Amino acid sequence: MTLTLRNIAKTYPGGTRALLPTDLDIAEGEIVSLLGPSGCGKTTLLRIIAGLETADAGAEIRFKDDDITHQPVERRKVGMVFQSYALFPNMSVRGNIGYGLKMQGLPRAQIDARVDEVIALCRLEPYAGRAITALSGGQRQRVALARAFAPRPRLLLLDEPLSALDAALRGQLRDELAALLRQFGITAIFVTHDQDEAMAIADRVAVMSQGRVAQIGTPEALYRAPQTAFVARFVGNSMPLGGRIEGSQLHLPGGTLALTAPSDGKAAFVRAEDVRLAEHGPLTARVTAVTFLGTHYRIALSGATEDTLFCLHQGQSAPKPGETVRLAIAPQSILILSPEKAAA
Amino acid sequence: MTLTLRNIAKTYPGGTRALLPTDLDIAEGEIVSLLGPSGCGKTTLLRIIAGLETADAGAEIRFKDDDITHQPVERRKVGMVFQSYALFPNMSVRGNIGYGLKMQGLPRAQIDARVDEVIALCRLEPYAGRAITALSGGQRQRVALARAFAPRPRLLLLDEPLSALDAALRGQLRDELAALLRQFGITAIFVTHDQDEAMAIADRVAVMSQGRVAQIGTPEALYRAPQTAFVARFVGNSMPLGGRIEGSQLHLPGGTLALTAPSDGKAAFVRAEDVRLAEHGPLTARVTAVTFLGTHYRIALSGATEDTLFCLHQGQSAPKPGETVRLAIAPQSILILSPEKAAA
Amino acid sequence: MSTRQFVALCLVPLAIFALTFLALPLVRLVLASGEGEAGWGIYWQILHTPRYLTTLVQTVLVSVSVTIAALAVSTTAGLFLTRNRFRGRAVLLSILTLPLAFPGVVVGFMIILLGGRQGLFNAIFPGHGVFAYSIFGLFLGYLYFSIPRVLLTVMAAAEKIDPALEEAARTLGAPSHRVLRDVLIPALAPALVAAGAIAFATAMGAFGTAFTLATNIDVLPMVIYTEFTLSANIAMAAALSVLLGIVTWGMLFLARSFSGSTIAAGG
Amino acid sequence: MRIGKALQLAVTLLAAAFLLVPTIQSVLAGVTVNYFQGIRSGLTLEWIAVVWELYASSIFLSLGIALACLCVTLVIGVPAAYALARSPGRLSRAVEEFISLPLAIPGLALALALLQLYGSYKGFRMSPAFILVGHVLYTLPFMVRSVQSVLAAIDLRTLEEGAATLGAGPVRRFFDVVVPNALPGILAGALTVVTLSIGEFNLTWMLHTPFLKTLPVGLADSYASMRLEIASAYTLIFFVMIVPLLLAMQWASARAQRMSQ
Amino acid sequence: EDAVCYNCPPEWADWASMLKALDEQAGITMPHDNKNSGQALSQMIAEKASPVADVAYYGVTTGIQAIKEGVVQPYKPAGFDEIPDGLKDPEGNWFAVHYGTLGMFVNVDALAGAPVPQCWADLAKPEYKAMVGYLDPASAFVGYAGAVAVNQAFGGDLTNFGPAIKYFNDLAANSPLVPKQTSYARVVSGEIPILFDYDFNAYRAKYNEGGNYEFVLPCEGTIRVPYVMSLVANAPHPETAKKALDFILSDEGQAIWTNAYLKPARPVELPADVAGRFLPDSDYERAVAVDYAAMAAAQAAFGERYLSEVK
Ligand SMILES: Nc1ncnc2c1ncn2[C@@H]1O[C@H](COP(=O)(O)OP(=O)(O)OP(=O)(O)O)[C@@H](O)[C@H]1O
Ligand SMILES: Nc1ncnc2c1ncn2[C@@H]1O[C@H](COP(=O)(O)OP(=O)(O)OP(=O)(O)O)[C@@H](O)[C@H]1O
Ligand SMILES: [Mg+2]
Ligand SMILES: [Mg+2]
Repeated sequence: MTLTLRNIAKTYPGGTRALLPTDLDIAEGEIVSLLGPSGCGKTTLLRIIAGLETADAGAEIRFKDDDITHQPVERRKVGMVFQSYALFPNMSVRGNIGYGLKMQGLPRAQIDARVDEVIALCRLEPYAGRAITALSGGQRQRVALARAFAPRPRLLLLDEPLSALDAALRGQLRDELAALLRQFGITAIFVTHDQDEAMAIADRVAVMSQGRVAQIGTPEALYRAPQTAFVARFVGNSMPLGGRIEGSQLHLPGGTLALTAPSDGKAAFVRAEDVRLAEHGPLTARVTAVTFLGTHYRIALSGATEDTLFCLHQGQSAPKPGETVRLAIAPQSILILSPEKAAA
Repeated sequence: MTLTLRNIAKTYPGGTRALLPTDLDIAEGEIVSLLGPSGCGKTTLLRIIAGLETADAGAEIRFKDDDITHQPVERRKVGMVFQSYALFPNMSVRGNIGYGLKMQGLPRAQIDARVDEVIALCRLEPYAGRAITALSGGQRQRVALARAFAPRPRLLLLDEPLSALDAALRGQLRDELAALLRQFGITAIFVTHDQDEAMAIADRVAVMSQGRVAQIGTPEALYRAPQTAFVARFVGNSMPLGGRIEGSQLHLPGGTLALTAPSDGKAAFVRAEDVRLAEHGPLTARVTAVTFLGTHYRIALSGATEDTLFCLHQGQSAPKPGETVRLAIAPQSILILSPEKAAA
Repeated sequence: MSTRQFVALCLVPLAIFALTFLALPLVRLVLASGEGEAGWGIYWQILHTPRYLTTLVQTVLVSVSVTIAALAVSTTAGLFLTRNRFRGRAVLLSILTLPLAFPGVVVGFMIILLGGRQGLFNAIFPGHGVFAYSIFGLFLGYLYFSIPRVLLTVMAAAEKIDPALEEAARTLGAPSHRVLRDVLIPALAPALVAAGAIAFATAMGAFGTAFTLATNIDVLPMVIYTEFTLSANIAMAAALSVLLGIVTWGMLFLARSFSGSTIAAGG
Repeated sequence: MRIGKALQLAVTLLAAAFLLVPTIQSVLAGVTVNYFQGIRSGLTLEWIAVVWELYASSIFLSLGIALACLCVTLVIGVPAAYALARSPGRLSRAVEEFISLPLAIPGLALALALLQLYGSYKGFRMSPAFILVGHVLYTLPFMVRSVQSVLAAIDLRTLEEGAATLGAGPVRRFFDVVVPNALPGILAGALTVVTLSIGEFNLTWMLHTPFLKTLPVGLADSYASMRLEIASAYTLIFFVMIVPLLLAMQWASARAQRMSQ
Repeated sequence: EDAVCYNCPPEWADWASMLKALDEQAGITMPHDNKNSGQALSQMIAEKASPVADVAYYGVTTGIQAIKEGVVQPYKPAGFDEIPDGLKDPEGNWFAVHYGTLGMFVNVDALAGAPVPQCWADLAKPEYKAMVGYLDPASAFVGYAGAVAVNQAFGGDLTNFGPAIKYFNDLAANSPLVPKQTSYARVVSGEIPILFDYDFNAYRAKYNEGGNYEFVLPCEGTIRVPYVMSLVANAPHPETAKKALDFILSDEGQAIWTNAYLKPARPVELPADVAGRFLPDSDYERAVAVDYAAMAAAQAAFGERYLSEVK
């Protein structure tokens, strides 16, 4: 393992327990994403790794064989990309990118060569001499990345580096960023609260909730086998079905669904894309709203479950609001999770 | 027609031609969305209708039989919901909602009754007495709507009322807003640059581009029969295929596709969801990146067309980057548009 | 009434007042400076009278040194106070900003209490602690009222610096003094220029302090006052006023165009 | 790092001591029987009584002028700030620059200018209005800027447009929307104006007549010619008046600044 | 009734008592006013078109200049005739109200052990460093009178101010204080241990303030000068002003001066207890009168010279 975190916790002076004791291991060249809702402790964990925040007593941070728990930031050799980019407005693009190298005391010529190289890699040639203020958001993001890259950090930390951008640019830069990170084989931790972003970039995603890592795994594992209701909801947009489970049957207001196995005492979840309109389906529901979304219609349904149930329907037409429809949900697409975990 | 716009153009003092002469008709109770990229003139058109901006000479704005072209804002009886809400921070929720009625000089008791009514409709009872600063974004949005509703405007104008909200809240409020507008049968113009939002809310969508209305129609019509390449791209996320059309055949770097009809001199477009992996498909391509997006994989492909081609692939697994795959695109899913229009 | 008309109407009181009591008197002042025996040659005369020139130079020198000292002290204190939270910080901040509206006369008196014959320093170091009436006393007086002004401007600017900038520099390996040099000072530069300009302008125009200290060290405002009270040499007083006004306004204008408008309350 | 911090703290404390010590001395001197002999000579309120007898009228005059100055700057400054905020541009910048001249031009020069032009209108020259004009000149830019910065921060244009679409004309908008929302700026500006007016000396010294001595003129007077204890007692009274105002002013501008972020 | 006097400072020549008496006995309210002679005159010149002041009090030479500037008008109050010739303008444009003799006003306690100086020349000694004060000779009449006194003491005359300039330049090495306004209180409080000032101020401190004060008539000699008053031309309240001047020259008025150790302008007998408090007459013999008209004539030129030559 390149980076080993043991027992990392953080209580802020005010008493907020931002992070409960957490362990995490990251392999060489791996990209791990910290995904979770606002306030769950993502930034806190990242800043502790960077050395910008000190963890509560008992923590241990190892980098390969070095114990860096008490090393000051400037000696940790971690690169960091900030949400606000934190580019130095008083330096040009070149100046920013070369700053870390200058701090390492490299000779001028070597710095120049390395800066040129990074500028080329990040396709920043046209802007190299510009002032930071003369760059667009996307260009700034690339400079911030280049600046963090340049000193060849052992570990790159990125705190929501895309969240200040608008949606279109974000998608594009997300792909570029993923490509760059892989190209260099950089070990990186990427913080985000956007599920798509986390999945698109990371090898493994650590889903965080209220100061804990709720589950860590590949995007597919998280999506297909969420271990807690929180992960099911946050990563897969699953809807709780509610109702009552008796053996292999789920009794709902609109009908009864079959389950793959007896699951008494558990809770059932389903994704909107797994709810199908089926002429002879076991559930009855009333259409309350229909939205055409291009590739599909999103249909809001009442009466099937206690809450509104959504169905993503592909096809050339859709039922009208007010109509009554029948629905089917395949037993294997129903997620069964422990209710105590569902409380998380 | 309730609202008739003729020959509306706008040149800003600096010389920017924000709006080229535009005609638009809106029927009683209809909800029309102005959809387009940033800077295409949506806000300008809306503000001209409101009377907040004056159109270039020659414009005509009629409201039923009134010519309101030169009426000042405060007499036009249009309601407006601003992107920033523009709620009065010095007044309570009630104060804001009642302000328009107060300006009409209604007696106190009547104002109170009407405010109560609107508050109930917008489910704002718990917040009625609060200060504006003590409301969340979603609550503010509802107050802004209630304030614009209260004086029963002849026309409601909404300028990206949801864009200041985060994604989750936005989806929810979009649905609520659509329901409210329909419930009251309000004639409304809704500005947005989000395609999903336009489609979810409007009866008809006017797609704007560079100061013009490129196409106006129902969401389905725009999606299924875009008349320009711009609309195809902006509304349907269609990708230009490029290549060369000869008769009913489209020659691409990765192979040749069949078209439904001879289309020499035209341009071909396709949507990512219409590109399928098919063992014996006519196109050959190399996988460059695969992103797991939960419901599907997004696969970036090179070699099939001159640019990168994307394919949305549903299934339990996906090819790996570097593999070579074969693709099929059904002839009826290829959009054929005039290249001169494609330049728009 | 249209909005445009109403907005124009809102400017009417200001226009009347500023014309009557600012524009016209200033024009009159300029005219008055040319009404002496020397006519407009009075400005030439100023430039050729060593006494006026030395005074001008002395005034500028004192003001410049005060500006530099105030910037150094206030930047140090301001950065310290923005970047550290501790018990007593609020009190310290109040102490450092309270003298903001002390008139120059009061400040002069404060300096007498510190460095006069009866002052604190003379009590501690008898015979060696009298500095109130020297140019150093004047310097201290100007420093006294410049510190709060500069401090407020610097702190306002320091609070706006994104803490991530400093953190970014540190993750790139910069030690504290490099962070200060490469990040903090450049980020503060506009505020420092603005605050420095204000300190300079205030010192140039300060009259009350010199008046109270009643030293025989001449600064321009004192000379203007003397010209006015020495057989009412109004033309010379006016000419020197015009000169002083142009020099200080010019400095402020330069600074403002460099740094955008920043202003701290002051008397 | 540690040493750097200690040094910073030392400078901060030293600066604070430099500003605070003489004020304490002056407060003490104001209640000491004989400052030359020190506190041992005993404490007394006698000097304060003397000051009251000699200078009470100047204190009231200063308060009166400060209030009048506040009214005038409100009437002139608030609408002007609104107009300037509504029409940003080169011209507005020029107007702002012009009314800020009294901050750059020494008070003595301004006073001289006023005396030159209006000194011979005796009724005016001998009335408190003459001093008032000087104070308004000096404080007006503070009021305008304070209000303007708050107005600039609240997206005034959109708020007004909101009110306009609800049927409010320009005058209604000014009183319903502009003024209430500019209140933090108005308050901060008002406190600044009052504080500065009470402490104004540079202009007033030239503008006043023997019958119209303001507080700082009286202070200068007492520094020049009264015994140290009386001067100190007078300074003490000045502190008692000005310090609460200053604290309120700092609180109000902090609030206004928070608003404009 | 209100009237304005320019340069009637309460801490000088006991104007405090005089102003109080004016209020109580003549019903005239006059605010006290801290100017100096020069300031009073220039203010009157500046306000010539529309005067603020009704009466003015200043050193004799300033009074003479005031005529030239045309800012005063003749008035002969009751008792005018009793003022000796030479101490009044025959037309009544100015007239003396009291005399003073210039010397050194010393706060002995503030000398930090140094002996009380006896001569003008002593003051340049290092032991008096930063202890000497004199009012600005270019502005205040006391200052000018001091300059004339040292000038004569060192052999100069009203056409040759060289010795005075040299003296002040020597003194400059001792960092003197040069206030522009009356500084009685500063001597009393010890801020200025030695001030060029009049006997009356020094005696008032010596006998009325708790402390150790001395008046010294310097060994090289000094001058005595009258202080005069005028009615301002176009005074806003001429009648009140005339009443005030009448009062000041009346017996009651002159008595107030005598109680304040001032030698009155009219030959009013000094009360015995007061007379006993003055320095012996033998000392006063070193104080001479000068040609006040010539002194007035030389004032402006000397002021210029002082400003440009004394550093
Ligand atoms: N300096 C601080 N002092 C006190 N509490 C803090 C501090 N920084 C963060 N917190 C609290 O710690 C918790 C975790 O904060 P953190 O910034 O790590 O969350 P996050 O997951 O990064 O959220 P976001 O997505 O909003 O950035 C939150 O409750 C936050 O309010
Ligand atoms: N007040 C103005 N002065 C000059 N140009 C303006 C002004 N307002 C808008 N423009 C310009 O007019 C064009 C259209 O602007 P408009 O605000 O109508 O676009 P929009 O479609 O609403 O864009 P967005 O989605 O960014 O809000 C743009 O090029 C814009 O820069
Ligand atoms: Mg965070
Ligand atoms: Mg817009």
